[in-house]
Amino acid sequence: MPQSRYIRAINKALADALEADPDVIVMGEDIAEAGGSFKATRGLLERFGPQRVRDTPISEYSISTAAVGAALTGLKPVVEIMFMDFVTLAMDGIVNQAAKSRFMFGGQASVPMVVRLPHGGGVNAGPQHSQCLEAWFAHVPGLKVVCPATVEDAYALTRAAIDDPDPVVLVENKALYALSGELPDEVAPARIGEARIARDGADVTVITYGATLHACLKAAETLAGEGVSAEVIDLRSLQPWDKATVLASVARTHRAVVAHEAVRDFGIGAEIAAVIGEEGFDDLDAPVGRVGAPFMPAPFARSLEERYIPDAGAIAAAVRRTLE
Amino acid sequence: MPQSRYIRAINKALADALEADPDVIVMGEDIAEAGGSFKATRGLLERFGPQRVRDTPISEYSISTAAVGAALTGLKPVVEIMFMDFVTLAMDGIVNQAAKSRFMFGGQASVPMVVRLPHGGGVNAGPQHSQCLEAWFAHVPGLKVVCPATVEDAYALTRAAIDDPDPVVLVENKALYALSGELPDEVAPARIGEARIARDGADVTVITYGATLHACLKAAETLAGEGVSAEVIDLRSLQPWDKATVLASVARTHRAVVAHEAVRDFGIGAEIAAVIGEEGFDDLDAPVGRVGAPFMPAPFARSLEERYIPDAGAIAAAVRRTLE
Amino acid sequence: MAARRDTNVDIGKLRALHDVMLRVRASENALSRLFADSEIPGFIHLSLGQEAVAAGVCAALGPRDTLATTHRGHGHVIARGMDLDSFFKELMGRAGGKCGGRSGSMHVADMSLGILGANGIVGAGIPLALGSAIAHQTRGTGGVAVAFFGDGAMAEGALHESLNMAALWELPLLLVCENNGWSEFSPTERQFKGTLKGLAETFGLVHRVVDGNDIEATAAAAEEAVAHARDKGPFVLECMTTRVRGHFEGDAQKYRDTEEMQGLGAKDPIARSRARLGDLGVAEAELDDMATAAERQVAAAVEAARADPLPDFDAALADVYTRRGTA
Amino acid sequence: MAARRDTNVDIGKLRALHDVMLRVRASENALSRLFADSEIPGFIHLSLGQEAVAAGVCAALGPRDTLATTHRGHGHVIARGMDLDSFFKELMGRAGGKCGGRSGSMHVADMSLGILGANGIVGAGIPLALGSAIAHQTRGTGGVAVAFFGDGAMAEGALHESLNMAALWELPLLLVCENNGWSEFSPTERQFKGTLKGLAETFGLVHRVVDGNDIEATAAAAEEAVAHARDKGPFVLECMTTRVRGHFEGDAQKYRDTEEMQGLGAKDPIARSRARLGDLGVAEAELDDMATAAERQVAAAVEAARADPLPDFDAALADVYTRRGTA
Ligand SMILES: Cc1ncc(C[n+]2csc(CCOP(=O)(O)OP(=O)(O)O)c2C)c(N)n1
Ligand SMILES: Cc1ncc(C[n+]2csc(CCOP(=O)(O)OP(=O)(O)O)c2C)c(N)n1
Ligand SMILES: [Mg+2]
Ligand SMILES: [Mg+2]
Repeated sequence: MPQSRYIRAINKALADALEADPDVIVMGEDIAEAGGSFKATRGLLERFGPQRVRDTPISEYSISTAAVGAALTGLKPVVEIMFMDFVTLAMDGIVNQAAKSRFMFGGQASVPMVVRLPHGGGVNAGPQHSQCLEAWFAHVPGLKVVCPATVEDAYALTRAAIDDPDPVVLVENKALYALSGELPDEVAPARIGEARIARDGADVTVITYGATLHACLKAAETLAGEGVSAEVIDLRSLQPWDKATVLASVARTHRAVVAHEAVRDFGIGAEIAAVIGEEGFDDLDAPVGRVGAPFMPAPFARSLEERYIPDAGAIAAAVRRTLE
Repeated sequence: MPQSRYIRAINKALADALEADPDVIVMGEDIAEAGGSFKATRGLLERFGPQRVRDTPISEYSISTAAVGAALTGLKPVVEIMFMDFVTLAMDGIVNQAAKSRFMFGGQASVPMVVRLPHGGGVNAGPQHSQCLEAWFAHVPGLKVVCPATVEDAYALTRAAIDDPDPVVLVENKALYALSGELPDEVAPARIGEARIARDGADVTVITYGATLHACLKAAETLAGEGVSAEVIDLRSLQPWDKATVLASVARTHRAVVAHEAVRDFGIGAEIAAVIGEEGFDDLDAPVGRVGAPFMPAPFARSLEERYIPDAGAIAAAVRRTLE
Repeated sequence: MAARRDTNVDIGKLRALHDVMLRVRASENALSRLFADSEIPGFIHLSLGQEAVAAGVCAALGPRDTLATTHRGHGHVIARGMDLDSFFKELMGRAGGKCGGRSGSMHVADMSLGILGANGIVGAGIPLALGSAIAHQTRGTGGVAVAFFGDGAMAEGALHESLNMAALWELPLLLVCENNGWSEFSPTERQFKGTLKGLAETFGLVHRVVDGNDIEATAAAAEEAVAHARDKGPFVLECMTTRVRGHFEGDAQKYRDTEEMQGLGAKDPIARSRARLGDLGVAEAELDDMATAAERQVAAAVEAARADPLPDFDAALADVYTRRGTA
Repeated sequence: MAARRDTNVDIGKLRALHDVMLRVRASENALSRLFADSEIPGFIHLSLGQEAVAAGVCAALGPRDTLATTHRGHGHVIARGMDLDSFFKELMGRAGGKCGGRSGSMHVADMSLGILGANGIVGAGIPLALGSAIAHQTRGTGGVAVAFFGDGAMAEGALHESLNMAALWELPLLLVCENNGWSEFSPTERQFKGTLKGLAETFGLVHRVVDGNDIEATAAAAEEAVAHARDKGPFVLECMTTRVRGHFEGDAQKYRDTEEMQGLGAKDPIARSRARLGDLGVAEAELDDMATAAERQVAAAVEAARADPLPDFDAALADVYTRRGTA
């Protein structure tokens, strides 16, 4: 099976989408000539030209809102915001325009656009270049939010996001860009909203997404050595999220832990834990554990960031607590 | 006891704060000459002059970021963003600058600023003038978020927010502006983070904030007629929030419902329900119920908005479900 | 100011423009009454006194062109040809509204006419139209995108960012500023120190200012502007006009001095075009009939709206996302 | 370009400016090596080739003045007088860093010197400084606020919004654009169609352009600019300068042609000021000593940083909010 890096899978997905549909365009800062700060768009300018692969000025607000106008006029724009942290400048286009247009206009139009938001830490980029803000978007009716954790999903979910008629926030963890994994020549199309059981287990369900999936799998390995069989669910899509798969698993394991890199409080895990607590109430033999970054900005120093980002140890510990 | 309207209480709090501390200033669109779109700042220009009460151009991004620079240079700015919906343009100043400066600068400085964000519907203002986005801010380390539900708190929490050394997001529900209630001449100072038991009860704990408090009290009244004694907790502060008071109440009632006007999914209620489910696991006799707006943009038409905003009926129904 | 062409006036065309203005005027007057009688939920911003900008600019547009407007967008959508029934149903919050009664005055849109919506966010229409122009250029539609915005919106960074990208990419974009001198309750000169001319020229863009209450001058300038945007790239048209009513209905405008208010009559675009048509030999009776006809159309639309059912909640809830196969 | 004053040069002053530039140069060179040896976490943007802007502007500032800088802010904070030990400790992520090692290169700040921080958000320093200027004006401190920003940042709407408010309120604000021709990997002319001069003048503000690699001209222009900002209001100073290294360390700059790179040597601000001091009779040996001294100071700071402990997590976690009685 052919191997690829995560970033190459995104690059291939963008290229294939541009190839497949002349209405797909890509816009962002230094994404054309330079091929993108993380090289997600390398080679696209040469293949598809400056009209479909546009280097933009540093104008996040207008770029994201322009994507909405472009989508309402027949294009399928893919916008790269270099770091998710900068989306603070692009919220209006995403939240007040893209998310609401279909509803506001009585269903006259859809807004088929994608906003790519690289999030996460691990590279000592500090407080304004490491944030995980996906919970903001999951709270906004009209948006979809996906977060690929594997190389294959980097391709499949990017394609699915572009093909989707509604605005999709595509969250990519920077620490995964170098990840290599299998990328079949023919990737099965992903359905947004479908989770994947990344590891089968019987004793506890660990629900996660993005880079934290790998920490969860590592934790599951450790726990297996202790005789604990953890099922690991990769949500893949956060809005909508796959309640059915999660609740079915918890109905079997009777225990759950939700883990993500984002700050724990008021994060994605809060909604998941609340729903499990509500709809899975009678299934639970222990409180739903939550693992996430502590309530502080992402720090810079190695000694600080190491402890800031939830690791396999923290996840395993949370699982053990559910078994006490 | 003297009566006041909610909006007048905010106005008085601003005036008293301006009077008490020469470093307090107020900035916003049409807040000076016109006294504010909702009249929260009426009369302040005349009393405190154009330097401390500034009419700004329509430039939300720069206004909110300027407030941070002003706070770092000795002022205590209070910024009014006319509708919370427009905060999409002001996120960077609040999230990347105000919230993080103290931490980023190693504690060298605090950022004593307040951002006033009128939220909520009920006036058929439609999708871009009715949103409740407070969950975004509660997820951001470095910010505090308060939401007064009563006339007295409109005064007390506004004063507390201005006196606080850290950035505070002050969320006001537009539908409460006309509310009248008691406003003592000497209002006891509020402590940010302290909830208030608005109604004592024994059978179920209803946790809420802002305008929804009044729907909850109405629901409690109805339920009392059915022999159900509901305790109603007004959180008052969402970040930090008063875990101790909530958990102590649930330990007595063994049942809980969280209600707010914001969209339910990924809202404030998710965190509260998750924490009750985690830390109050053994106390719960029923799943924690959640009441919030459905997952759709705030609609305009009366027939739509009436059903969109959670009312006493919806809250009472959720309470009854916890008693089944 | 763009020259007023007195030679060989096309009376038919002027009559048509006058007719559009009458329809906008009648609609706004009806809305004012309906709002006072609380038949209109929420709040509405009327374009009374600004009808010539809407009529003049929209007359210059072709079928493929698109436009994004503002919170004060009634005139633009009516002048663009929006069906009055679905317009009034929308503003009155009825199921038959073009947007299903979900969004009302501040978000009226009609995709079949390339109307990308009124907007509740000041300034947002500018980058929205910028993006629409990107689509016209990339897809080779030959269309032009128009952004209407007010003078108060000039303070938003979106204008600066969009002027730059429009210039950088030579987009088929027409920026129309309706300069009515007011930003809510404040005169814009107390809020904005720059000039639109200066900004446009800094980015190498053509800027024209026109008397936006002179329908002939505005229509002529708009024709030049749209042609330029279509063939040569971005164009900035600044229309000096007058806000007659308050910022929104219910605003008593205590902050405006009587002198300014009294001057508005003489500037009224419709009185002026009516006089002009009279000079050109159109009979008073005929002009009266045009006005009455417009009012009748509006009255009929209001009646239709009143008779229309209220929107269904579950239908709205089911339409937040596109159901596959429906978009 | 601001005139180069050849009459009665103040050699002592020029020597002092040269000395500051040497300290910045030595620091940046040390950081480049430390980064290559991965002794610096994260990424860093060096100001090599831009030292004269930092030295010239900061020399014109008084004790009450404040400044906000960018992601490329090392020169500004060092020229402002930041202690090298706490600077290097911060960039190397040590407990003794001025910011406790919590934020590194992109957020260095020193409140005791009115340094409101480097910034990871392009353009944000402009409204930050605007707000600082509001504070100076309102509190009557007599201080001036300075915003450093790059040419790429000119595309952000924040510049437009801030120019307007600065003009509207006649704030003591100095906007310093370090125009090095590059925005990351793209020449700024491919990103920005406007001119800073045009923008400033549109808002009625004074704009000067100066050779930012000529320390004397830059210092002179900065003195005029700061005085103007303090007494008469906003001033926009555009310094034409050169980015010698990549956008960040590790950037091989394949996108720059050799001709441009070769031309950089002749433009080097430090070589130029050194030659100038030589012309004015300062001995080569003395100039060498100045350079060695700067390097020694930096080497000592690096050693101190290496010896410094790593930041403690719990201490950081406890400092997200102000503990009452501490702020
Ligand atoms: C981003 C944003 N800020 C503020 C407002 C509130 N607001 C609505 S209209 C308006 C004034 C706009 O003035 P102008 O652009 O001149 O348009 P006009 O009302 O004169 O037609 C303001 C401040 C808003 N709707 N959106
Ligand atoms: C809001 C925002 N957008 C994009 C970036 C990524 N970025 C960092 S520096 C830079 C280029 C800035 O160019 P310029 O302002 O000329 O400064 P220079 O690097 O030349 O000193 C960009 C795009 C950012 N940090 N913040
Ligand atoms: Mg106006
Ligand atoms: Mg540059």
